[in-house]
Amino acid sequence: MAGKKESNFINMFTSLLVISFVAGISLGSVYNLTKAPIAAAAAKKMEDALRLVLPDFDSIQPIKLKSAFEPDSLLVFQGFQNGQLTGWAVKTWSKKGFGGEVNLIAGFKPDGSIKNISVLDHKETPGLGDKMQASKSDWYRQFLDKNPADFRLKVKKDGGDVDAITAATISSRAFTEAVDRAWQTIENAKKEGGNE
Amino acid sequence: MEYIIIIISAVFVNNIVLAQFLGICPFIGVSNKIPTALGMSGAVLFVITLATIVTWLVQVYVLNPLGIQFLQTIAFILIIAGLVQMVEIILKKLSPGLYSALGVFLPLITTNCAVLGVAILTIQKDFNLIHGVVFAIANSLGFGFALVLFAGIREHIEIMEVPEGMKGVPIALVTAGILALAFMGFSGLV
Amino acid sequence: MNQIQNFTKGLLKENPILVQVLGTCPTLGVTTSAFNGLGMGLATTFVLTMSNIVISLVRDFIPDKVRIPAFIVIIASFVTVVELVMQGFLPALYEQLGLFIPLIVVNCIVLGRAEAFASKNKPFSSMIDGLGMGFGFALALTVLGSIREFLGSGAVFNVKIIPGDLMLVFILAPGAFIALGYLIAITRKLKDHI
Amino acid sequence: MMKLATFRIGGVHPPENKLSANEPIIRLPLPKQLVIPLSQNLGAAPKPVVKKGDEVKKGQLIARGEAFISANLHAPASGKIAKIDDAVDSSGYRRMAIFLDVTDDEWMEGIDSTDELIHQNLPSSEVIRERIKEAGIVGMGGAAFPTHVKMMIPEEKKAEVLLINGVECEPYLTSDHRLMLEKTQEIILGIRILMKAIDVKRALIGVENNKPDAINRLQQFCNADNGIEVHALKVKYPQGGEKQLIKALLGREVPSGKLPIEVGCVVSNVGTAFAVYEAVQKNRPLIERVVTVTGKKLTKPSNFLVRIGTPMSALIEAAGGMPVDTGKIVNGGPMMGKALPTTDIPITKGSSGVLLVDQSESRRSTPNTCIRCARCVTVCPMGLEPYLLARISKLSLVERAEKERIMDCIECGSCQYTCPSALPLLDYIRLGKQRTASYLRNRK
Amino acid sequence: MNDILLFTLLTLCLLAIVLAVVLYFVAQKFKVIEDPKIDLVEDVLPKANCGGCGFPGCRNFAEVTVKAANENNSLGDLNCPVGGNEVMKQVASILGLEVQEKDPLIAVVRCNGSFAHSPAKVRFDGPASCAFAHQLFAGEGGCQYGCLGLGDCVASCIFDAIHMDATTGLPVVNDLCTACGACVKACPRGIIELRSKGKKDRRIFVSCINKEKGGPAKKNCEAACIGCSKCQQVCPHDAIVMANNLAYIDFVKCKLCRKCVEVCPTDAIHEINFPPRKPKLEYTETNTQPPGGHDRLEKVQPVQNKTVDIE
Amino acid sequence: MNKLVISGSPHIHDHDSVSKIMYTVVLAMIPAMLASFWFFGFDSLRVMLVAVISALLMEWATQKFLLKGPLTINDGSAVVSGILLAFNLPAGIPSWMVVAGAFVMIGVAKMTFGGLGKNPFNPALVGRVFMLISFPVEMTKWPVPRPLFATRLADAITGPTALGLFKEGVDAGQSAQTMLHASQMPTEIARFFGEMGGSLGEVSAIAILLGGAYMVYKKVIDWQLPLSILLTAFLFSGLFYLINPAVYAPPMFHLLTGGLILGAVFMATDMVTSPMTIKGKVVFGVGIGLLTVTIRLWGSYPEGISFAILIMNAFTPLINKAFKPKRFGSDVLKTAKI
Amino acid sequence: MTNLPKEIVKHPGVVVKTGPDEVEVMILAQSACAACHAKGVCTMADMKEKMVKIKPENSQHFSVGQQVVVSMKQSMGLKAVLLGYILPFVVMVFTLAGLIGMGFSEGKAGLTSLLVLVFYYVLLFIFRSFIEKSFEFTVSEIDSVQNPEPENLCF
Ligand SMILES: Cc1cc2nc3c(=O)[nH]c(=O)nc-3n(C[C@H](O)[C@H](O)[C@H](O)COP(=O)(O)O)c2cc1C
Ligand SMILES: Cc1cc2nc3c(=O)[nH]c(=O)nc-3n(C[C@H](O)[C@H](O)[C@H](O)COP(=O)(O)O)c2cc1C
Ligand SMILES: Cc1cc2nc3c(=O)[nH]c(=O)nc-3n(C[C@H](O)[C@H](O)[C@H](O)COP(=O)(O)O)c2cc1C
Ligand SMILES: Cc1cc2nc3c(=O)[nH]c(=O)nc-3n(C[C@H](O)[C@H](O)[C@H](O)CO)c2cc1C
Ligand code: SF4
Ligand code: SF4
Ligand code: SF4
Ligand code: SF4
Ligand code: FES
Repeated sequence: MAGKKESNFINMFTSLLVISFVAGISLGSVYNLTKAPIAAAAAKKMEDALRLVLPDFDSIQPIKLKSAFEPDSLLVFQGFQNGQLTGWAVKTWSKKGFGGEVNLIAGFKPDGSIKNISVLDHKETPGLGDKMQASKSDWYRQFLDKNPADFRLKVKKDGGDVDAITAATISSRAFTEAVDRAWQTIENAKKEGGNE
Repeated sequence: MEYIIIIISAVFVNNIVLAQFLGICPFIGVSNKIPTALGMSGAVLFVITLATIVTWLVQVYVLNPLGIQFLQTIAFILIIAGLVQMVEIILKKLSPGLYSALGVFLPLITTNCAVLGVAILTIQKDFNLIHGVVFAIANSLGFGFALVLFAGIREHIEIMEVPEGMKGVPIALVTAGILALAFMGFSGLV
Repeated sequence: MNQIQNFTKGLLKENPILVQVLGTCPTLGVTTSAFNGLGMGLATTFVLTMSNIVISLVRDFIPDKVRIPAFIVIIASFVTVVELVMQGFLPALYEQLGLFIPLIVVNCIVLGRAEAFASKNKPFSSMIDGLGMGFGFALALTVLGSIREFLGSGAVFNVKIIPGDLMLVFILAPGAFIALGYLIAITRKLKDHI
Repeated sequence: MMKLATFRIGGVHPPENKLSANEPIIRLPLPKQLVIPLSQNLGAAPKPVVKKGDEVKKGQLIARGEAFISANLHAPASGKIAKIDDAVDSSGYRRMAIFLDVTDDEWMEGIDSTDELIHQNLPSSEVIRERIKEAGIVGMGGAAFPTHVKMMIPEEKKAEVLLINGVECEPYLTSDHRLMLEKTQEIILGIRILMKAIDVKRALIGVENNKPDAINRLQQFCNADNGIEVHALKVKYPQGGEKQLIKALLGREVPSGKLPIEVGCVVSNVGTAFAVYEAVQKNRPLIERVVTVTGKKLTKPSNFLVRIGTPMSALIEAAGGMPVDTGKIVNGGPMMGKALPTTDIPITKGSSGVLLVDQSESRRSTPNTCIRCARCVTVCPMGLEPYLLARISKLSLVERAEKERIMDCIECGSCQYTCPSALPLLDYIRLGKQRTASYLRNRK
Repeated sequence: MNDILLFTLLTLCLLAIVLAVVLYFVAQKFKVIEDPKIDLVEDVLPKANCGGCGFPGCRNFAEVTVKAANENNSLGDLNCPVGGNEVMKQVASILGLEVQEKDPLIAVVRCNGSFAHSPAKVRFDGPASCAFAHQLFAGEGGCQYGCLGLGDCVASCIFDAIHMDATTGLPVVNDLCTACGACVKACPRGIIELRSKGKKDRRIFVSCINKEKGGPAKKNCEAACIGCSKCQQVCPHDAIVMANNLAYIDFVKCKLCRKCVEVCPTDAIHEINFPPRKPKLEYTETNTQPPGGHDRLEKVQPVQNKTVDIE
Repeated sequence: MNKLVISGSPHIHDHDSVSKIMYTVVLAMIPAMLASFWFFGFDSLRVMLVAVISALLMEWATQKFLLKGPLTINDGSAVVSGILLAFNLPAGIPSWMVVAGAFVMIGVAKMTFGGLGKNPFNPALVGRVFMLISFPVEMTKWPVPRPLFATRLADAITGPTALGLFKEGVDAGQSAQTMLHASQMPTEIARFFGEMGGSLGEVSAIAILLGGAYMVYKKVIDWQLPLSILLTAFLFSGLFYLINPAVYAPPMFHLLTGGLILGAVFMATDMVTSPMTIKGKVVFGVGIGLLTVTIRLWGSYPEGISFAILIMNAFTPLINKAFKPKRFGSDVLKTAKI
Repeated sequence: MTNLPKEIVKHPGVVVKTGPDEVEVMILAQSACAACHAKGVCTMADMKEKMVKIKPENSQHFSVGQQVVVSMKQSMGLKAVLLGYILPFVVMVFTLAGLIGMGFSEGKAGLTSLLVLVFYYVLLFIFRSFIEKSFEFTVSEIDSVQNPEPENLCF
């Protein structure tokens, strides 16, 4: 090809430089343009999850509460409506899943009953353990509006009140454990709060 | 213990090829000779580990402080390309004999997907450097393990003459599928 | 070669996945559902087409030896653009495709077309070529995604066709390999017959 | 009885079918014309020293082996050379042969024509070797390797023991068996001659345990003085293969690609020992041999003493004629013999038997695919992997074949005999051996 | 301009510079620049990767031709038999060279020991491999030179150009043949020869390679060349040589006059694609088309309408 | 006169054939089939029939329409595979799933590679694992055995397998001892004779061993292979039992449950997919034993033999390369007796 | 795998340059890659065709453009992998692990291990003549023993 540049050092150097310069400018600009939407998307994801599991709120206050089972702490979002506490959303987890960790966010009403639960991520088998997701089955509905004080958060096999997903007791157990962790944490905090 | 878990996970449970789908091209494209497969695994081990160390340093000491994490893809790929090339030049310059022996012995060694994939995964998983290196090693071992097993099966298949329509890639994929099926037995080990 | 042929060759005759068997990793990794396959296919098409155009435009200014790094920079830039845009506007899909979005950069098809076609042809042909190959890629991914989604969960594009699950294996890794293996075998047969 | 010796790896037990075991050796009448193929021995064919129209006497040299590995040919009867022309050999290929119109059965002068046993005056080893060479003796065990060459022990090697192969492990064949019974003393003498030729003090005769009469008979003449021992061996094919025999008798293994002398042995067949006796003590060249004619449908399975050059058809006639449903005629035993395209093929020095197989048995079953049952591997006496060798032979992967030691295969056929899929394993292995051999030659 | 943009630029340019330096050294070390002509040449090659040219694949052939052109300014003996003159002309023009036309060749099966001419006397039972049968025995018909009919040549052809004819038991070459020579190498008996395709695809050859004397030859096969040399005597162009009781027609000298065909007492000389001569030859159904017709089957030898002995 | 046949030597054959071997295996499976019929009734017949028929159908169809080769459905290998697939399924499995499994078994695992003898993986196990992963719900519902003629509940009720029960319990924090003596747990004797929940063919150890002995007698399998599996599993699980009996089950429990014996006797011995030499077979067996116990003790699946055999199948070519038969001439005993 | 070290690896190539005592051979990528449509690019950084310089006894025998087979002992290939990849890998990882174990920061440890890698290569450079000696190749003309085989029913 006639116009082809020779492969000498200067040519190579400059052409690469020019290309990266242009690429840099464009990428920087695209980044600047998408920064806001990306942040918004991330924020929206969190808010969506919270909207799902918390009763109506107009402001959110994240706090850390000591987990009921471990020395670590859990991230808890307190929802307020007109300054009034409307509920807690607890980011909780269990490592007992079939495929690994199960992360979910569980929302509680002020009286301690479950408002809603949303699975953030999990590695359970599609078609089995993934039935814990709201989008896959209604299994999670059995938790709604139950108060763990009288609804024992254990699968039936282990002597609780939770009906396990068919053939996925392990996943169900993990899910239930995560919810239990959240609930106990809230309850502990309440007690301590009460004591304060 | 953590290291062992990382290794078992990467070699058996989440094998880089059979479960994570990285480095499939060399896996199905490359020779059926077992020593060659071993040699390739050695090369991949070095390249992936080296790449992981360098990219980790770049991510933590350049991209993160400057707030330009979004350049990860482009930076990593350029670094990896440069590194591989550099090793090549160095070897050639240092010892033409050694370089020639590698040329005769190994088919292409760069496994782009796997190298870049492991580098990115190391960052995504928030590993510190040493965990990252173990992770890289473990994945290379997983790659080598799958490659060597597959080389054996492939040789068997080649001698047994499969049906015309399935020859080559299709049979390799189906075999890999069955192998992946067998490897599901490892699930839950970690 | 006329532009129509130039476009259609990628669909079957030189289909990047089913005939040339390039880019197997993303193919297997993202096709758990038809929708994911399509998403990945379109993302790749975008990168492929854009980089083909740009490379074709600048091909004469790049010395041979730095051709490949220059192509990589260009391709990686478009990949990053896709990444950013998806992250901002299609966060759900972005999460599903995960690692495989940045891996577009090492997808043999993209670099392969850059090298084999765009670096030797005019921008318009290169664009058509990129589109053709991209659609071929997307087509294969969508077909494979549909097959796996259907066999795995009895649905296509999330539309349930059969109640309940069918054969879960197809959504998992083994099913991916097996389904692609047969798909390639079938394509070969079809290709011979056309 | 104590445990009988045998070789360790592999082996099979085909039905023995030794139909003619009790038939004494009968001398077959001379035919009108003898066709004596020039190439009867391993190595180079001898060059004719007679021409058309020449009158020859029984025992006269008619072709001289000039090459290093070659053997002389002698007139099996007196008569006139009709022509020197092509004749069909056992493969159906046309090869040079001397056609002799028989007129008479009178020995040439200088040949002891009596049956008297000559014990004394064993000549020196040089003379023995010379006489063996002159007499055109080749191995009668099947390979027809010129015996005088075998007797020339390389400088750096030392023969320690002579092994005499009286195993006759091939089913059906009984010629060695009968010879051991009827010519025992001659054989023992032949062995002593051979021992002297290669300068060893010890000789072992290996005989399979299915020939107790032969073992007994031989034992009578073996003693500490002559250093000859008879060993009964467990019946297992291919015990007669020289490597297997050495393993069975001495526990030594001939290394891959090496000759028996590597482990200090020389192996000869009983028939060879007999021929050596006749040549050295009676000055008789090798012009006749014992041939078993057998077959399940044959009226009279027999053992004949036959002149070299007699057509097979004459033997079959003498054994009661060809049964109507003969499907295959085999020159040799059923495991290693060669299927013949016609019966107009002359007996040569290496023919040990003619086997008529009926139609139902002559067709092979349809091959299936290899199910990797490993039976072939288990029975291969050389420790090879026949299924693999056959595959790589089929794919012409000569280098791989060499690496898998295809050249070690002794073509015993145990693998093919036993393969449940009826695969033509040995057919392919032979092809592979041929290709590998030519590849190896080219490489050198 | 904000920080991010600055950092982006800096990082990328830095990487680019490093890469440029690295690659500069590569350029120094790996001085071989792939000649773009190689691709061009490869594009015109048939891509059959058959090895007919003597190289493992078309790409190799392209490399070699380009190299030869650069160094010797000629293609020498390099030839792609599959593409033939057509392709070699294109290759030459890419490389700025001329090629002289070579006569196109085609494989010819020089045996007519069909089931009818050389009926089977024995039955072969074993792997369908000519190479094996050849080492085992002379052949079912008894001719030790003749075709074994087990199709090693057929299997060796990647162009689908040679097939076994079920009625004769002999292989037949069709015009898909590219003269790659694979069958010639595959036949253990050396029956197949590459001969000039001839004008209008017409050719004359002795369809026999039997070196035996007339008697035995004729005993095994009615259609054998019996070495009578009638053809040699009648040939006006000195195209026929006799050796070992066998006639051979030199295709360079042969002018296709057809005189020898008529005199051969055993019909061992074959003519192909000639217009039918009056009654002497009978044509089978497949052979009735006029020469140059699209029938893929070679116009074969006159086949006697005898009953064919196939088991 | 008829024509003489020309062929290479040898000219005789021992007349054993592939179909004889396969039907010997079928014969050897009869005790286990009877046992499954005894414990699971007509459902077991249904599953076996469906499996065999669909296996044959698939083999026939692929050969007829895809491979266009000779039809070999009479060789009996598909029958063996079919029965073995059925042996690995619970009695209550819906028929369509059996059909799907059998199609995958023959279509994917066997015919794709060219049919009998060419498949690197055990077809029945590929079919079984495919089903296990595709239909986990149905594949883990085990009807409680109910000996024919025994007066028990009419309707099939489902229960866990012994291994499943144990694993669940231990995972949930129960001690091994309590689990072993839990009411649902079959007794040692029941385990031996097969009165426990499980796949059709795996429940009765005695029936399988009987078949195994017959195959060894008929020289269809080598005893070293099953023995090495059982022994390894016994020793390896025994080791952990000695270390911590509160968490790990005793070795006998491992041997008699979860199809270990079925796998060892009928599946690992599949000659097509196992190594060729005895040494190789022993290595293969040891590998299976170790993997099975590993999966059982630490993996998610309660039962591990299917996976273990499949994984070791992948090693078979390597084992074959590493453990060649002893070549003649490799022991050069120059000094041996003379 | 008892006879593994003796095995020979072969690789087809084309002679690109001949000198008085050496020939330069272009090694073509192996089968799978050679047939691939995109072989020129699929590994962006790796050269698909490598030049190897070989000193055969009979370099005069070869001409440019000739198809040859380069062969060497398999053990040499493994040794090359060892020297070229495995050892540097070990050096690098051990340095890294050691330094981090000793309490250095990850950044420092990482950089040092890369430096040590450089050092390794310098060492290799110093011993190059020694290393060089252990690699021997033979170049031979292509042999065409492979002839195609007929298909048939059995097997
Ligand atoms: C392929 C496969 C995937 C599985 N995935 C899960 C899962 O995600 N979650 C789960 O709890 N059990 C899963 N299981 C089932 C468990 O192994 C086990 O059989 C089940 O939890 C038994 O409990 P159940 O029937 O009492 O619920 C899976 C089984 C298979 C075969
Ligand atoms: C070239 C060559 C040289 C031989 N030299 C000897 C020898 O020196 N000593 C010996 O005992 N046999 C020698 N033999 C014979 C073989 O060992 C063997 O006896 C012969 O090939 C027949 O053996 P078989 O009947 O077992 O096949 C030689 C064979 C050949 C081909
Ligand atoms: C498989 C096989 C079986 C053999 N069986 C016998 C046999 O039974 N008797 C025998 O004398 N030679 C047999 N031989 C030939 C011997 O190997 C060897 O060549 C012979 O004993 C050497 O003696 P010779 O040179 O005197 O013939 C057999 C060879 C092979 C390969
Ligand atoms: C001893 C023996 C065991 C067998 N085991 C199996 C088996 O586990 N699974 C199977 O599909 N076929 C089995 N078969 C049948 C046959 O070998 C199998 O279908 C082949 O793997 C198909 O190529 C067995 C056959 C025999 C002789
Ligand atoms: S005996 Fe036959 S079926 Fe068995 S492994 Fe050997 S070749 Fe294969
Ligand atoms: S014929 Fe060869 S491969 Fe077969 S058993 Fe005998 S020695 Fe072994
Ligand atoms: S021409 Fe040669 S290769 Fe072809 S069938 Fe005849 S003998 Fe066989
Ligand atoms: S005329 Fe016929 S038979 Fe006579 S030499 Fe010529 S070709 Fe042969
Ligand atoms: S796409 Fe080729 S290695 Fe991943």
